[in-house]
Amino acid sequence: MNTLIVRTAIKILTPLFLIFSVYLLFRGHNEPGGGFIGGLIAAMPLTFHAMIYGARETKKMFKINTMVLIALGLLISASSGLVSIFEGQPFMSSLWADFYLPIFGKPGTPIMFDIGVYILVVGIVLRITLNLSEE
Amino acid sequence: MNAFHISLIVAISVISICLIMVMIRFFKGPTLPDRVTAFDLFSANIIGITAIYAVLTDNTSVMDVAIILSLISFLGAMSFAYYLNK
Amino acid sequence: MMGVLVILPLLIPLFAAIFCLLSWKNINGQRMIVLAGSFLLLVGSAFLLREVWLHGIQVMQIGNWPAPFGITLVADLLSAGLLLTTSLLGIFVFIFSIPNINLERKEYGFYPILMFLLFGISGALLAGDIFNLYVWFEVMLMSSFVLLSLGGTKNQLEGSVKYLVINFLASSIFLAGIGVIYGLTGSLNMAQISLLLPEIADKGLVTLAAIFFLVGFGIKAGLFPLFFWLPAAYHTPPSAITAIIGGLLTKVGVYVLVRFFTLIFFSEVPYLQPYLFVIAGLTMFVGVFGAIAQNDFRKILSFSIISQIGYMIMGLAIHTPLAIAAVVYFIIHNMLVKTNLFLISGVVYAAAGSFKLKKLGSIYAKFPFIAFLFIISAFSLTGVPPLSGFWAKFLLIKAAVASNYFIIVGVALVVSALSIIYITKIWNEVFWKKAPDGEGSEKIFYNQTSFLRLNRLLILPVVLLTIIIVAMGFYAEPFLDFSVQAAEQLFNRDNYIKVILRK
Amino acid sequence: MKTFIVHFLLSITFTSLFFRMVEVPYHALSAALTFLAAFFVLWLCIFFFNRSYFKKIPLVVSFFFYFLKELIVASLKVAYDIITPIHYMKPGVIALPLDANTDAEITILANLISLTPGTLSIDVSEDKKILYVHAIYIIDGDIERLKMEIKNGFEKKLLAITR
Amino acid sequence: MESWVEIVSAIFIYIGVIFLVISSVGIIRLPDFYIRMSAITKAATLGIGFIVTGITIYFNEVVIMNKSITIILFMLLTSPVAAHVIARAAFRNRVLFWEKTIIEEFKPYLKEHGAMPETNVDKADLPGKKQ
Amino acid sequence: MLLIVLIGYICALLVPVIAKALGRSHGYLIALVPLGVFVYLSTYFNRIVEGEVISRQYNWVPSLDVNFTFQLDGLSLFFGLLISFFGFLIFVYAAAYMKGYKESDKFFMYLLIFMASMLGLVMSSNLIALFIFWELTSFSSYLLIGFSHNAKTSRNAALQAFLVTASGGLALLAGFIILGEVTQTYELVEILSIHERVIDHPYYLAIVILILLGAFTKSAQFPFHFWLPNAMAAPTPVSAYLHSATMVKAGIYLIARFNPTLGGTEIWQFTLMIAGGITMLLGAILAIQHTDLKKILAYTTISALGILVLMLGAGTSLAIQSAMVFLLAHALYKGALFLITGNIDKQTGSRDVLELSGLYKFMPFTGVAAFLACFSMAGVLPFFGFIGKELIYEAALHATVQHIALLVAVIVSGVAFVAIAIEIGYGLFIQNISFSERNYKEAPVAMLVAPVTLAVLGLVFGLFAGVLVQPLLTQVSNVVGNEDLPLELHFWHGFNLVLMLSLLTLLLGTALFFVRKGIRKIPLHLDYLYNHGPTAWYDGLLQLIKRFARLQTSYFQNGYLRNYIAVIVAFFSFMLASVLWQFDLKIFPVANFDIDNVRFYEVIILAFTLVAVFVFFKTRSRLTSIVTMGVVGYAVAIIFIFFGAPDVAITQFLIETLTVVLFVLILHKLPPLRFYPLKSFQNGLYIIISIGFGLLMTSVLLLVTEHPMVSGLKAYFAENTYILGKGKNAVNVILVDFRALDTMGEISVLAIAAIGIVALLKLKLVKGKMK
Amino acid sequence: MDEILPFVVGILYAASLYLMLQRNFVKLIIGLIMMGHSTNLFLFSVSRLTRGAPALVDGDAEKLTGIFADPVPQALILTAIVIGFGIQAFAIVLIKRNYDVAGTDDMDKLNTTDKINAA
Repeated sequence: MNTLIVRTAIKILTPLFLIFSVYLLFRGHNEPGGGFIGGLIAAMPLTFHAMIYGARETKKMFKINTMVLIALGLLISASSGLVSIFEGQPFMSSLWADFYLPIFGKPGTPIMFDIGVYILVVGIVLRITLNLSEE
Repeated sequence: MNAFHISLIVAISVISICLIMVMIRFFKGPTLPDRVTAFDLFSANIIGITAIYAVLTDNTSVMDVAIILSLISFLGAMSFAYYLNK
Repeated sequence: MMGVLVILPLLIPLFAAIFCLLSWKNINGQRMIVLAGSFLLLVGSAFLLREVWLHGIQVMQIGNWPAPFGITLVADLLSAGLLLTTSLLGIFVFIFSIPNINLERKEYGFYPILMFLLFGISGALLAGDIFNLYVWFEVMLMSSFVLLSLGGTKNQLEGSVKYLVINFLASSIFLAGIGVIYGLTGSLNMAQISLLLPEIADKGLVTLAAIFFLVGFGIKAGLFPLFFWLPAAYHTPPSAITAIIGGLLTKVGVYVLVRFFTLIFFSEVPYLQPYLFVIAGLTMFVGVFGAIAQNDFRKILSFSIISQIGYMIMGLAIHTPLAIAAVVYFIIHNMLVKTNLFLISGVVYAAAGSFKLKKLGSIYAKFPFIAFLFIISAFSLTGVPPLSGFWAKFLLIKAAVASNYFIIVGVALVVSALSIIYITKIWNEVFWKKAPDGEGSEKIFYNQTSFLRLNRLLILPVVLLTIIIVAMGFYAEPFLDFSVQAAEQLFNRDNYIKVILRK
Repeated sequence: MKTFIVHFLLSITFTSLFFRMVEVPYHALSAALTFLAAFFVLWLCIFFFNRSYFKKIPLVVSFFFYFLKELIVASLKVAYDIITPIHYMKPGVIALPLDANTDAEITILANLISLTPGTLSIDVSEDKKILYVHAIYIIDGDIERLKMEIKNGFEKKLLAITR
Repeated sequence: MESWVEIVSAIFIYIGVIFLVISSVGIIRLPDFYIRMSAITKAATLGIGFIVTGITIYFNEVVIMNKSITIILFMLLTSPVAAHVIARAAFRNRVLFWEKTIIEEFKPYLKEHGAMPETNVDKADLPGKKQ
Repeated sequence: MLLIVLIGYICALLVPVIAKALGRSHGYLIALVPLGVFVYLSTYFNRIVEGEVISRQYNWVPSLDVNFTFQLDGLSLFFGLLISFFGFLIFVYAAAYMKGYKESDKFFMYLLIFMASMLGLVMSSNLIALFIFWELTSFSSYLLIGFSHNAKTSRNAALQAFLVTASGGLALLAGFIILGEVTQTYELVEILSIHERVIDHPYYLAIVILILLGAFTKSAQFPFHFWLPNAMAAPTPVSAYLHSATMVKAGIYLIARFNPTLGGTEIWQFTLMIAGGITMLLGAILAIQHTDLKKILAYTTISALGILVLMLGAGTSLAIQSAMVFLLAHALYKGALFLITGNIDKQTGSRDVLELSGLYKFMPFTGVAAFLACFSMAGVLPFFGFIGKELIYEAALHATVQHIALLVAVIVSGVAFVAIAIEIGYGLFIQNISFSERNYKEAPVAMLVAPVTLAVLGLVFGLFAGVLVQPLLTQVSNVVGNEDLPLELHFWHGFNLVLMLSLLTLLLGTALFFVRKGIRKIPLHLDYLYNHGPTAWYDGLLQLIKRFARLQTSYFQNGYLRNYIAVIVAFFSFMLASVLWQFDLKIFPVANFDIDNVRFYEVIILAFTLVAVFVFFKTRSRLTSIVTMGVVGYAVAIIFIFFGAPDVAITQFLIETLTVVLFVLILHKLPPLRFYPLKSFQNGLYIIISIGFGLLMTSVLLLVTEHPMVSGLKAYFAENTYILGKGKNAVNVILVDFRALDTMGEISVLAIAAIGIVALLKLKLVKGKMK
Repeated sequence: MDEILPFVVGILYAASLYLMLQRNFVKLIIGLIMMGHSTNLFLFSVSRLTRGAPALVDGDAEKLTGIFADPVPQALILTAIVIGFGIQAFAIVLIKRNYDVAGTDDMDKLNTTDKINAA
């Protein structure tokens, strides 16, 4: 497994996957994709990175603390619902900004929610696979 | 439904028949790498089906499935290889 | 801030869990967070109950989407009452867990998962949407899987496998049931479904759907031919975990059965009634016989859960407001008592170092206070008056007699009598019997005072729970009144639908 | 090479954004023009800093077409063999001595070889000197000829680009 | 056929399909694993490339073009790596070469890695046999 | 009035505190509680005797009509006085008796609880409240019988007594509830006023049987008598208090209390008479057979209880009066005798009549008390026992039915009583069969007060029956008989048939005493009866329950997960099938099968899935299974693509790949896929269950899709996905906006799973400790 | 297709159940996963199938019109798949740990805790 070709390939592929996953995340609201799918795509190369280079190496390289990722993801998702409570509306009512950002689209709490999902999924998949490949 | 669509349906059907052939290899084996290869080809065929299906239904969003499939189909092979090396 | 109280029981444990995850390495910090969280949860659910009591059913439309389209959270008397009970148990079990759960387990996330469990239970109690209910159930189950297997001892793992597989099966059936309901009505909102289902001409289809839910939740509740996972798993983890899982989860299953068969499958009950009666009777019998056969403190209690579930199903089968009131009272009583008994088993373990009846003994002589605590809960369980169990059984039997179901009354009474056997078995073997010599004896504290002083946090929740149980028996009127009101609210379907759908 | 890929991707992104944001009716020709324009601008940026880049573009293009030709020819060869009942193939494993020495070069070369039907790079030796290639058509068992073909074809052209 | 776009795209798609068919037939017919590996998966890649190109021509939209390029790019990047990895894993697991294969140059390497396959085909399932 | 009941409980809770403060002699202080109650109750004496009925109602659970309704009439006061007075004496006695015991504070606690419950029982006139006190007496007696909890026999006896009485109690509860449903009230007074309606009601029989079951178990009537002798494992004060004077009389009280309401019918009378008669004779016979003093007394108690039931069953006012008089007489002498037994036991360490003799020399005061009690028991002239017996004979003579048989039966038991009285009075204390040099001491004063008082009272009441006892007992029998009849008690009625019968009884009894050794041998043959009697039934039943429990538990809870799954699914399939059958649903509605609607490639994909499924069963390689699993997952994903669900398909692909990765990461640590064979029968069964399950799911699916569906949700989301949800992908908008809470839960599940998986992998405790 | 898919679902259910009834750990897990697939397909087809038209709003339109697949069951299935994945992942690791501890992959060996006189 640990051959030169694979190692080099995974180095090239990892950023590609990551970029692509972010792209999937942001366009999820309008076309197939979304936080969950994006998160999985982002976690996949890191998983293989860990399988090839070893989990320790991967953690060091990408500076990942999976637990923080999980907590952060949950926090962002849950907080996106809280925003509307402070506005006096029921939990998780969607609030949208009145301007567009390029690529990003229209910012709003559902997008924030999706970002939370993305981060969380990355955290979860990595937490599972990194620990498994450490075994 | 015009001739183009019919030809597309024929194309999908042909690829489906390819799937059957892949399945035969999958059945026969005899070794595990053979099966993994079959699996690889299987996903390639699925990408093909998906892509043609996008044209058939005039629906571009199905293409996204093909993209992601093309991205991840090799991961299966990678993980099996990982296993075989262990 | 309309109805923000409804969401609080969800948000508080969720955020507590998140903060616990953020302070992953800091066990003391986690403890403070959970303490605050469970206390806030208690306060929040108390206020929610007050609100529901004063102003009727409380509704929150998540995301401000109108009722049948978005997700609805509903708090009626039943769910608010159970929520309060849950949060009460949550804080007690938390206190108990401080000394009971060892540090290693805490380092691997006991606290956040406890919070997630409460999160799931709160959600399941408040859900007004069948798919949402499924999600909460999964949150609850996943947490319980983790809690059960936390620590990874051989028994735990073995129990967890059975627990997981069978509950996954249950979830699958439940999910398929959701599919059937959606396929029939095109809706997921309970109120809407309750409105649409009677319009379906083919009653057989609706009954089919009802079967999916009956079996799906029957597994989770532990009905007769579906309970096997329960005794296989509940006796394996540490006591605090057994207490919270054993005390709560099956009752949530029963809660959902009650909710479904009063709200959605109201008109299917006559058809299912004979089945329900048979199931109820057999559940009681099998449970009580199982408990009699076992030789382990917690296994006996696990089987007795099944037996008690039988009573609740009996009430469901009778299906009159009085019977449902009995079920409501029974659920609350059983949650408290069963949790307390499991906690006491943990105290006994702390004192004598075993759960095996053979290895235990002399607790009565050495720790009369523990014995006193036990006997109140235990005999409350068997229904010795005027403790809380008596009122539950009394109401049930009264309801059954009022509807002329005499056979099930007979069964219930015989099972009640039989339940004395297993409770006295524990009492005889653990408390009265002279302790056998030999192994495990090094753990025994010879002095009650020193034991109590060293294990204050173990005893405190048990004492408080016992006080509540005693109060529930001696001061039963408000509880009974509450149950009756809750049952009436459950039977007043039109009001429920009106409040939710705003029609 | 790296810069080229980055520029290529950037240009594509720009093209797609351009057509999405600006309400211009899409046409293949205009898309190609936009792409080229974007590429040109990027290239202009780099032009003043690195001259070899400019020279390499024709190399890259020709390499691309060479590769395509190889791909199709080999494919047809294999296809013919598959469809006809008799196997004409003469498989074997060859040890290809490498001139390429960076990881990226070796990887790209190996992948290109793998991508061509009929050849498959199995492994690189530990010292990165030898690439083992499994080939189907070793004509008359002449291993050296095949080696030379690969070395003069893929490797040479590739190294011309990367160095 | 309404327009030349449809005709052209259909042609491309069919070329692609034919490549897929060839590889599928090949996976059944070819004698050993390595040959299949070298011959087949690449043909599939090519086939998909053609199909996707045909689709791009049909839709004639930039979005689709992007998607097609992405697919082709990903295929080009991933499939050789996969093929390499599987092949390497295969000989390490003593999947045998076809009897006519010339492996003279490979033998020292195989010996070095303790994976010296015989030349006739063994039908046994690998992992099962390994233990 | 609530206070009278409550004070017992309150004091019970205070006992441990008092015990700590006072040390060993706390028993005397506690004895003040019953004394106080006695004094307080006595203040009502005059009012009650005049026929007044005092009642108080304290609301408890008014919504269920369960309240503390206390009613003090003749019957209640009689029992109340009895209980409190005995309580006082017993407490004093026990204070001395229990000195050596470690847990004496608990003893007093339980005893107080018992006393309070008993008081509550006799004073409640609300059925449910009465039941509650009823069960509390059972409960406290359980704790008291098992007081010497280290001994297995005493634990078993406690369980037996509790099981029998509590089961009876449950029957009683059912009876009460049915009665309550019939009359729509739980207030005895109100029930009494409409008792005709009860008697005519179809449920009358059930009510009578259930209530009598309760009473019989408590009062140790045949066939539930067996627990009483075993309960003698309790300390002697308990036996004296509970098992002779008070608790066992609770059943009698219940029958007496319900006599006006339910009585007067043939069912009522015959049930009581038959049960009472058998119990009486059985008790008498068994009493002679035994040599353990406490057992003897227990059996005579049973016999006496039989007489009481019999008399209550006879139903004439005379019979009722006689029963009440005898009840008092019996309580006095039996209490005394039990306490005397306790003294003997304590001082000599033995209770066997064959071993003991000539005790008068050592324990004169005990002896005197014993003589007095025995005279009363034997029914010798001026003693109160005599009056009781006289009345019984008279009642039997004047009974409406079967008076000859009644009379004979009563006389037989009377004879046995005489014999036993002589046995105790003469055999133990005077007859001197010296086995060895013995030196016993007289019991301490505190232990003498109670027996002597009781024994003397037996004499005093006999002498001054008309003055001391008559007024209250008149009221009592009036309450029970529900009519006003004067009761006249004299010890001298003149020479009449009854006196003759009494004399005859005495003579026969004396004769029996002399031939008792011979008779003791005879009942050995009764062992057969005993071994196969109710005791054996109880033991057998308990064993059967235990064995059955083990059997069924190891059958159902057999540890095999596959069996669990099979049973669960079989049950589910059965329920589905029964619904399909009952509602006559067509299982495969394929009438409008539209072949045009099927695409070739779709069929191939599906066929593909099935082929993959069958690879599972064929393969022996774990990796092949995993690959196949991937194939199935991909095929399912293609179906999602075909039917317009790209998001789902993508997710499915990704999850499938991830699952494969997970599998692969741990798979190499698992052994190769071994095939564990199943028994062919089991295998066949599993195949049938699986296929049945599959078929049923298919038919459900077909049935449901046959049904037309209009989804309001679909239309709404079509409208609003973009306008309100600001997104074009409806699925994603639903996930993150319309139903975001689901997603919230879903990601929580994932987070929990991740934590759990890591904990599983990393945390490996062995038996709760880190290895 | 509406007529064929139910049979496939049924066969998948039957197969997954039969796998779960086997004694081997791995088969049990695969059975679990297949049961998840079956349920998802059940949910998918019970809410009616629509060929080839995802619930996506077209470029300029504001509403979904014409024939399109019901997005609700899709959302439900997505959630169910993810939850199922969580449980399956946990199950896989659980089984592995069980193998570590028990030293066997035979489900029948995991019956000690249910024994009445378990150690």
